[in-house]
Amino acid sequence: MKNKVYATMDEAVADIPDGSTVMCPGFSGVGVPRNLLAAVNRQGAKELTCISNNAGTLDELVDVGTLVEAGQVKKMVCAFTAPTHPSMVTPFVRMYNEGLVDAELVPQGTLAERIRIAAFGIGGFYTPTSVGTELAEGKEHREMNGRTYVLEYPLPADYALVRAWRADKFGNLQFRLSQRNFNPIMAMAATTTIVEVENDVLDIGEIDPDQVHVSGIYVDRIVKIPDDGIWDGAKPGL
Amino acid sequence: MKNKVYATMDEAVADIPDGSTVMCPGFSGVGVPRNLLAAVNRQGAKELTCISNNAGTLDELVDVGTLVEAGQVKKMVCAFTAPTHPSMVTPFVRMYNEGLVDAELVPQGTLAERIRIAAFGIGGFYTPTSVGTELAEGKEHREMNGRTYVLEYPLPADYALVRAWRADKFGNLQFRLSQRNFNPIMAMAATTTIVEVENDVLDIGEIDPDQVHVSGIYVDRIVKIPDDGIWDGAKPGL
Amino acid sequence: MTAEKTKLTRQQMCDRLAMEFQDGWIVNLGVGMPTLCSNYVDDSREIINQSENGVVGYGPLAGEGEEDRHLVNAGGQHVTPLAGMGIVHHADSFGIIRGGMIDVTVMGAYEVAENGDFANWRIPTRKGGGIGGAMDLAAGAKRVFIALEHTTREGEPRLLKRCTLPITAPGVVKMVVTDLGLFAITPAGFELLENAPGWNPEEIQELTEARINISPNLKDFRFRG
Amino acid sequence: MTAEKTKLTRQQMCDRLAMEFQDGWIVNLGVGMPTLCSNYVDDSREIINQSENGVVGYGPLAGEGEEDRHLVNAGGQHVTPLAGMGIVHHADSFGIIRGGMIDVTVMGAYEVAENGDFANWRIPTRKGGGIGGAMDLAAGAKRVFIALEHTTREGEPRLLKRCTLPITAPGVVKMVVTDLGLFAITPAGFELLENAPGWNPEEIQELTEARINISPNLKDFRFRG
Repeated sequence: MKNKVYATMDEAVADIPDGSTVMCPGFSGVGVPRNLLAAVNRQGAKELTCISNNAGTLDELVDVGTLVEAGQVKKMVCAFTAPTHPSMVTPFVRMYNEGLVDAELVPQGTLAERIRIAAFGIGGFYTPTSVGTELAEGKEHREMNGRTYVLEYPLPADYALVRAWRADKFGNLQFRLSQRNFNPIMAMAATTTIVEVENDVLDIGEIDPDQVHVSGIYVDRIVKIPDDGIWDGAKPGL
Repeated sequence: MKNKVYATMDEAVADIPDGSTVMCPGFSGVGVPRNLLAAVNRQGAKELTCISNNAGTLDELVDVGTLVEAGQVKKMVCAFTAPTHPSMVTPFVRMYNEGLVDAELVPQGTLAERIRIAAFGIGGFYTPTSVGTELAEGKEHREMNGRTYVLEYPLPADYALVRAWRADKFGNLQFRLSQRNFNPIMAMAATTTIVEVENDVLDIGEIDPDQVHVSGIYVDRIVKIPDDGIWDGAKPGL
Repeated sequence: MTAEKTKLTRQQMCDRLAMEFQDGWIVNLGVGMPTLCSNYVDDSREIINQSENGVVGYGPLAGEGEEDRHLVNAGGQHVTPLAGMGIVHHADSFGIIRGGMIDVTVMGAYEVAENGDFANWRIPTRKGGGIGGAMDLAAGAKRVFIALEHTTREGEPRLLKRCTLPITAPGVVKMVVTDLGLFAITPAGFELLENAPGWNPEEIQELTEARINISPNLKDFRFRG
Repeated sequence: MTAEKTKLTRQQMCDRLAMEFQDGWIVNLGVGMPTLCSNYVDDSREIINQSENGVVGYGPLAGEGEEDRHLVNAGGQHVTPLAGMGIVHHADSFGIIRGGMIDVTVMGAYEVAENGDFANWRIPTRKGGGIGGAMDLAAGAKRVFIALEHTTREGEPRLLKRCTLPITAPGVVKMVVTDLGLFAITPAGFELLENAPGWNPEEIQELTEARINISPNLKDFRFRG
């Protein structure tokens, strides 16, 4: 079978073309594929559409906001397009206000389910979320069993950049604690899934089949985070 | 917190009233809650609607077909209402042909997703499965992105009977290998979830949080399978 | 005897909402003020904290040096693992939320209306909005509790007849705590259940746009301990 | 030299389809005859077997005494675990299937039509039907291969202009093997790619309702080894 293990982050993202849609997981700074995002930043792909819970933070760490600030992102699809506090003016917020980047605002649970159905061949789903709000305007409504729902559509992507705790050479993945968040569903939804992994890539068979969080059938490329990579302040190999 | 551990299967199912909708997982004989089904058979609840992959087999083991044969089931919702071979005339097939039990035939993947969306508060979903077949007749069709889908609705239940490998006292569950099948989604979709478990009920904290297959928030009652229970031919406690 | 006129602190407000939590409840606390609810401890009951990122049953905030870099709550605070904790991915986490498993969600808000509407995601004078999981929680949780200051910094009321800002969900709020008291929202609108020390209902009404009904069992505000 | 006129065995039929599987393909084999595909071994490639019950990457059938009571394929046969195997629940398993991750599904059928329709779930003279995962697999897999006897026990053709039985999915079949040969289904209909030993295209056409196009590269049927 094709070798999925890449030596460097740069090689793993080298072919991402301008105009791609890229999924960027992570939540509250945990499970963010910072090494792959740094590589995409170096690689320079432009006109990207990025799908992510938020559009970057004020901290110095590499995240999707790094790509936004570098002008690589055409559009964000995310659950936050304004800061939670007016003082938190991220590069995205500044650029969005100036019209330099576009955005689609999606409730977080709808975002997650739209990603999941993109992976799973479902054409649309009805959610009660956002009914009665400005965000539901123009969306198709339907009453079923006495409750009103809006129709939401799949959100697929060309690439997913994923951060995992452990991976085997086939690409079976495990995540640790709240690192999981958007990582599994994005890994499953994208055409090409690229994973940065915190531990050494394991031999096939080293992960218990009952404890696989994402099947290797969804994973295309795997890169071990190097010791001098971005470790979120923890020691390598934790 | 409320004690969820019951001493016997009979106590755990004692209050299931006539007319209930009951989910019965299992696939090809693995992960079938045979001990709870035997207890429901003893308990005698009638007019049940049972949701299950199939409607029973020809073997002697207790399964949903046992309830059908006993006249406890009004309607089956399942993926097989005819035998895969004409010679395999199960009690269900005989009774269905004679009009003694009703049935709704659902493609297996649609069945699984309808159960999942019942758990997850989704009002309906569009699937390409069954489009162009007799089974899609009368269903709402919709073309999206050049593909035709049919609309399918949630399939909730009053009770789920579940077979698990390990459980802790909070109700966190683990399944082993193909035992998993419909068990997690049914456990999540039913109002009251009753679990028979193969190993001794563990203290809270004994299951790794990253390896919980069903959160205890979904589980209401847990019973250890006794040594003289139904073990599918394997030794107790395997 | 008249109590000295005191506004409630944020911790006192959140304590009061937390007193409503029942044994075994699954609770989702919004980022910011609502997280203070977890500081209220009542050993006679167990609360299951759920956060949007898929953690079910996390424990108190991690102390200095105790942080696990893989474990945070929805606000990004490091929390400690609690025995019985379980993890799900984001779609399954919002399955829990949308599926009605959350007994109560506590959120902050800019405004709450007597019809149960509330607004906490967008100020129309600013571009964009910050929804996060608020709309899913508001639509999915069994109960929505709101904690907010009774008036804006400029003294404008936040308890309104109708929200003026874009709402997060219609008609879902069941209970509201402000620095002036505890309120239920009933089909008849706001009902003052408990007043802050030294504040009489008329004084509270003056700082409120909506009409406030006074509970026949009006009590003094209940504090911790 | 003329080969002796021979009908293909079920194993030979399934071997031939299995020869089409490419390295790394994810394969779902239907219950019954199609499981014979897994008996064809080609060490130059790796095949990932997926079954409806959520097993991804299982191994060969378990030998006597080697069975794990928790591990079966879709047909209920005990299989062995293979290194790299992973388990998902039923909704996620059909997520794999519906989501287009299955490179090929092999199924049996009562009938196949030149427009790519096939029928394998219901005989209208009997009440009910047995769908299982067939409609999901047919709608979701990248390729549908069908293995079936060329005619019924009564000698009636199974390769038809149009299916007479209720279909499982419209227009999805890409390749068909029968006991008389290997066929592609193209926009022009059935195309005979390989004929069973001793059978010439005219003889095969006589047992077929649909018109059979003959491949310009018509070959002898390829056997194992």
